[in-house]
Amino acid sequence: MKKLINGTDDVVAEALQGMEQAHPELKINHELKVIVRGDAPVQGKVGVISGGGSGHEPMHGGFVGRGMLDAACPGEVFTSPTPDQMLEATKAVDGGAGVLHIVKNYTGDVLNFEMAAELAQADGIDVASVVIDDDVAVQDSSFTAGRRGVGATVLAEKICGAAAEAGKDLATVTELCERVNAQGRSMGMALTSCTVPAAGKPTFELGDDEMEIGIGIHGEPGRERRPVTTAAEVAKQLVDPILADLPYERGEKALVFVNSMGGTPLIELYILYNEVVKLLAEHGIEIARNLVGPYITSLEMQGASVTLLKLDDEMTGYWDAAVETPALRWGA
Amino acid sequence: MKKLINGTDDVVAEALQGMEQAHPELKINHELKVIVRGDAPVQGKVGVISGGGSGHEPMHGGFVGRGMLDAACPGEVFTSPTPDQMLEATKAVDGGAGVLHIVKNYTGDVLNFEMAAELAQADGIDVASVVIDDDVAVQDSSFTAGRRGVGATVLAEKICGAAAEAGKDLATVTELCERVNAQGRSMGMALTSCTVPAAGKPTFELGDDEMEIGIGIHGEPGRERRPVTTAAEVAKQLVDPILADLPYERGEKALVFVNSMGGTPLIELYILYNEVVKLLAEHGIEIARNLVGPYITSLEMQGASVTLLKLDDEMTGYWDAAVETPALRWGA
Amino acid sequence: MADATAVTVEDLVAWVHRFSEVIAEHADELTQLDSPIGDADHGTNMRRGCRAAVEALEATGPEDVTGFGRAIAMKLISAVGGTSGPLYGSFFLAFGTAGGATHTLDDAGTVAALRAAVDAVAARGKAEPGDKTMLDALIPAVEAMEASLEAGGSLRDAMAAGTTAAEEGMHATTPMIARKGRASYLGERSIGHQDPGATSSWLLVRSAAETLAA
Amino acid sequence: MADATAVTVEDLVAWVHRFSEVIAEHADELTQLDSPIGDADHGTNMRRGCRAAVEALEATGPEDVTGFGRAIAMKLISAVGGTSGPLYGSFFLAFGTAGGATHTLDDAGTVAALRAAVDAVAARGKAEPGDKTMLDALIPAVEAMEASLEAGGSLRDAMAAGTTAAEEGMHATTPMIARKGRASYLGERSIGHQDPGATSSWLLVRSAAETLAA
Ligand SMILES: Nc1ncnc2c1ncn2[C@@H]1O[C@H](COP(=O)(O)OP(=O)(O)O)[C@@H](O)[C@H]1O
Ligand SMILES: Nc1ncnc2c1ncn2[C@@H]1O[C@H](COP(=O)(O)OP(=O)(O)O)[C@@H](O)[C@H]1O
Ligand SMILES: [Mg+2]
Ligand SMILES: [Mg+2]
Ligand SMILES: [Mg+2]
Ligand SMILES: [Mg+2]
Repeated sequence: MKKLINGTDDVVAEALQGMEQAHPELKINHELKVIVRGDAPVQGKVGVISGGGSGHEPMHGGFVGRGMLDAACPGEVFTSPTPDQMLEATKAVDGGAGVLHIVKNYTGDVLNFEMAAELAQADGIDVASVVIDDDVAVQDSSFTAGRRGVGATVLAEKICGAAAEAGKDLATVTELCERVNAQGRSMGMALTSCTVPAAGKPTFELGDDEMEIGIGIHGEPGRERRPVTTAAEVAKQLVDPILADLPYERGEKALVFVNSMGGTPLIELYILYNEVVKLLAEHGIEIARNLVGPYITSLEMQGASVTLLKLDDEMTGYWDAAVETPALRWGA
Repeated sequence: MKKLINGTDDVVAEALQGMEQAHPELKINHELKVIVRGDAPVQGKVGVISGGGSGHEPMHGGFVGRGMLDAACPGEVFTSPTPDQMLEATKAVDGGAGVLHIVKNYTGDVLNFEMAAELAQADGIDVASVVIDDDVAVQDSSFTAGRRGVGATVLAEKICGAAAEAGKDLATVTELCERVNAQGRSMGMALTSCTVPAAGKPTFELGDDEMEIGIGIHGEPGRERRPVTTAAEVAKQLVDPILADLPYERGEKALVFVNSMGGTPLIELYILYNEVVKLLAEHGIEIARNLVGPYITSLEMQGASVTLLKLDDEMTGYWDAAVETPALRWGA
Repeated sequence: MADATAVTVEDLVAWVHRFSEVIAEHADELTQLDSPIGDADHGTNMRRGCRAAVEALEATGPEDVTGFGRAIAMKLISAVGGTSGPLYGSFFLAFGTAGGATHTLDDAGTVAALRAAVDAVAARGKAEPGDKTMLDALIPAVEAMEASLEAGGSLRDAMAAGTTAAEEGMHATTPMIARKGRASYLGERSIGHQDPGATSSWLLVRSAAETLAA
Repeated sequence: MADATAVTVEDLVAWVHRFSEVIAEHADELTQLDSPIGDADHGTNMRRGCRAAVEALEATGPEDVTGFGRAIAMKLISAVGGTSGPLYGSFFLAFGTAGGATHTLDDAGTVAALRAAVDAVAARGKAEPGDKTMLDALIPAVEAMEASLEAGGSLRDAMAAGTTAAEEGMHATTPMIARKGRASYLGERSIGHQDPGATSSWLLVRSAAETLAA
């Protein structure tokens, strides 16, 4: 394993120290591992927090700032953070208007956030939770753990963060978050595995001519192993299951998010995006907004995911609203 | 070779198509491969252009926009663009106040930009050129090709772009660019090689316990092969030669730029940045500004570089000035 | 009779000490089990959490059953993390709440507290028997204990019956298709692997038998 | 004698065709050579540029030597890119200018145009013999041609001598430390590798021998 780290046990703690040095505008609680926007709590504003295992940077810490998250709780690499972190985050951002927890659907994340919400409510803080489950690679069923939360999480954090910034109340922000989740679908693939520092070796092995289709974001193997193919064909293998799951009428608008799993460079991502654009054009889908880059990653994994969000005007407005975080900034 | 591409010959052309789709605010000339800011030429403003081989994304195309570059010319992967591209870019951004060419010091880039400048001058456009050569890994000597241009290029483009946006004249912007180059120093390292699409296999091979110190940005091997080590030690191996080459007085201010070569994820970059901060503190150097992320990359190479720019107030002011490009945005 | 086997807070503390010991012994095995159908961290997480729980007990020294349950729960929740942290945390929290602000539990009270603990895991994780989770060890165990007491057995008999049932339940997870937790993403590919959580739950029940009714 | 071996514009066109062919054959090898001490693109760049140059010749059909040189130069400059694009571009531009607005070149005129071409490469790139560049093939080649003509040899003799000298010059680059171009960044580590540009220059000279004096 070759990584720019010191001890494998210190990865998250030291990355947080570096992040604090690079972003003095954020407040970082190193003991509990919580990243909070500098001016929190904003009185009268709904707080929006998220969290999850580390290794997906810039998500979530890189999305803390005006117009997006009020706080983020990073766990160990690919391991859910704990309720005490989430409780601390919730308290730190509560401006009296309640706090929304944006939770990715993994049993560990869900259970820990549930406990944190109970503890916060016991402390008199109004907490709502939305569980994001947009990954069409996983069969959805009420008998199982359900779909994983992946790319739509980033979009939900941006859109709900903007709504909260605009002064919307907790019920409205929560409903909006549920809507983003209901309208968002993702699918991912990997060309290489990644190596969890504590494990020291790649989570899975892939042959030189193989790729995994339907991966999550924790280096877990995907739905299927397939031969490597062109960007055009990969785009199809990602977009088709998304559209099969949530069909679009011709003329409907989408936000298209093409994401690198970490190790795939921008030049390839633009090629993939170009293919996604062509496919969506065939379906008559209008790409109203886009996001192309490494935003929800799996350490150094090479691969990409596609997320489509069916946009309504309200979501579009909040997407366009000013955001000022380490990883996303515009319209400030 | 596993990459999200179609044909190896179409990488640059298709990435440009994807970039155009993702960034409708830019004008892209696909025939000549030139990326121009949407409102160019800005009358009365000095035009600032750059260019170089592709494979370093977001540099340079991702830096086209208000407050930074007016145009960029991407060559084939790791191959200098050609004079016809640069001439077209120069004409497209000339608002009557002349055009600055920011050239990285590689024989190919220098020769091609030289030819382009001659052609543009023949067309009556006032052209100035600054050759960036900040890489301390390479021995500087008038008998050799001299130092390579690496990380300081990004800083020069930002700072000079801001000065041009502020209405400074060609002589002033050119002098500023020379100053940034004179005050900027970089050093890079790689944990893995990268694979040029057309070549199909890694440019160099590294053992599981080896790293290259003193690499450039074209997958060329470095000054030396050394055993892999901790982030703390890597930071030292990058910072020491920089400070040996351009010493700082205690209390002097620096802009610190810690850059990913593409495949190194943000979590590791923050760990490295944290170590760089500690080292500079020992030297009494004040980190007045920082930039941490993948900005001048070598395809999917894992590794990082450190650039230090000794800041004066003028540079700091232009660094802080508004910028609105695909890859850098603030203060808009 | 009831007096002779009264479970004290000290016994409960001994239970957690013993659990922490066997978890440390089996940590690598638990992580191995978590590799093919999980993310290879169950043993690591449990060892870290149990060690923290033992330290917390040494630092505080709980006065009553409720205090014991709360102290263990808080530590497991904050130090194990992942899925099993909140689940085992809920287990001990409910155990303490059901046990009450008392220093000793009689046989019925002990088993009733265990029943409340298992029900809390089910409520928290929304899993059912057959989903290939820790409940496949815990539910048969507490049912066997209840049946044993009902039939007039001692707490020792009940604990022995519970341990056997937990072990059988653990083995029974091997052929199951996982329907909850990370292993459920694998669908049919989860067949043929023993569930790591059911394995740590068997160790939890066995430790109770060794310390509460020895 | 001079008449018998007069070089026509058609011969020059054939030269570029032949050069393009051998570059295509050796493209992978050139890129391989450019890997340890460069950026692994010399073959790819040259193949692309030569193909474009051939297409340009087919489209325009130059009337005289100057027109030939200019057409090839412009194409190489815009289609090869990198370092060798402007250098080979300068080569042909100078060749055409020195050759003049004529349809044929005699032996001396041919070698004089080649000398002007090589000098232009040196002027543009500011390299010297021994720097481990294409000049280490080109300069010995043109010197050998001049010496051969001087000694009364035919263009064919001169070309043969030039080819041999280019090949030797190419081999001589292997032990050199690069002082120009990308390979110079490697310092001592550039020793032991044959220079890719010297290799393509040898092919350029050899193609000339095959087509201008066959
Ligand atoms: N919904 C659930 N209810 C009960 N137990 C569960 C549930 N989901 C998972 N488990 C148990 O948790 C175990 C995995 O724990 P652990 O590896 O610590 O957590 P994670 O999966 O978050 O890494 C599984 O083996 C299973 O027994
Ligand atoms: N200053 C120079 N003068 C003459 N030839 C040079 C000079 N610099 C480099 N070269 C030649 O160029 C060759 C490399 O060409 P190429 O790979 O196409 O360009 P790049 O180095 O830009 O990728 C080298 O092998 C060398 O022969
Ligand atoms: Mg886990
Ligand atoms: Mg090149
Ligand atoms: Mg696990
Ligand atoms: Mg080259």
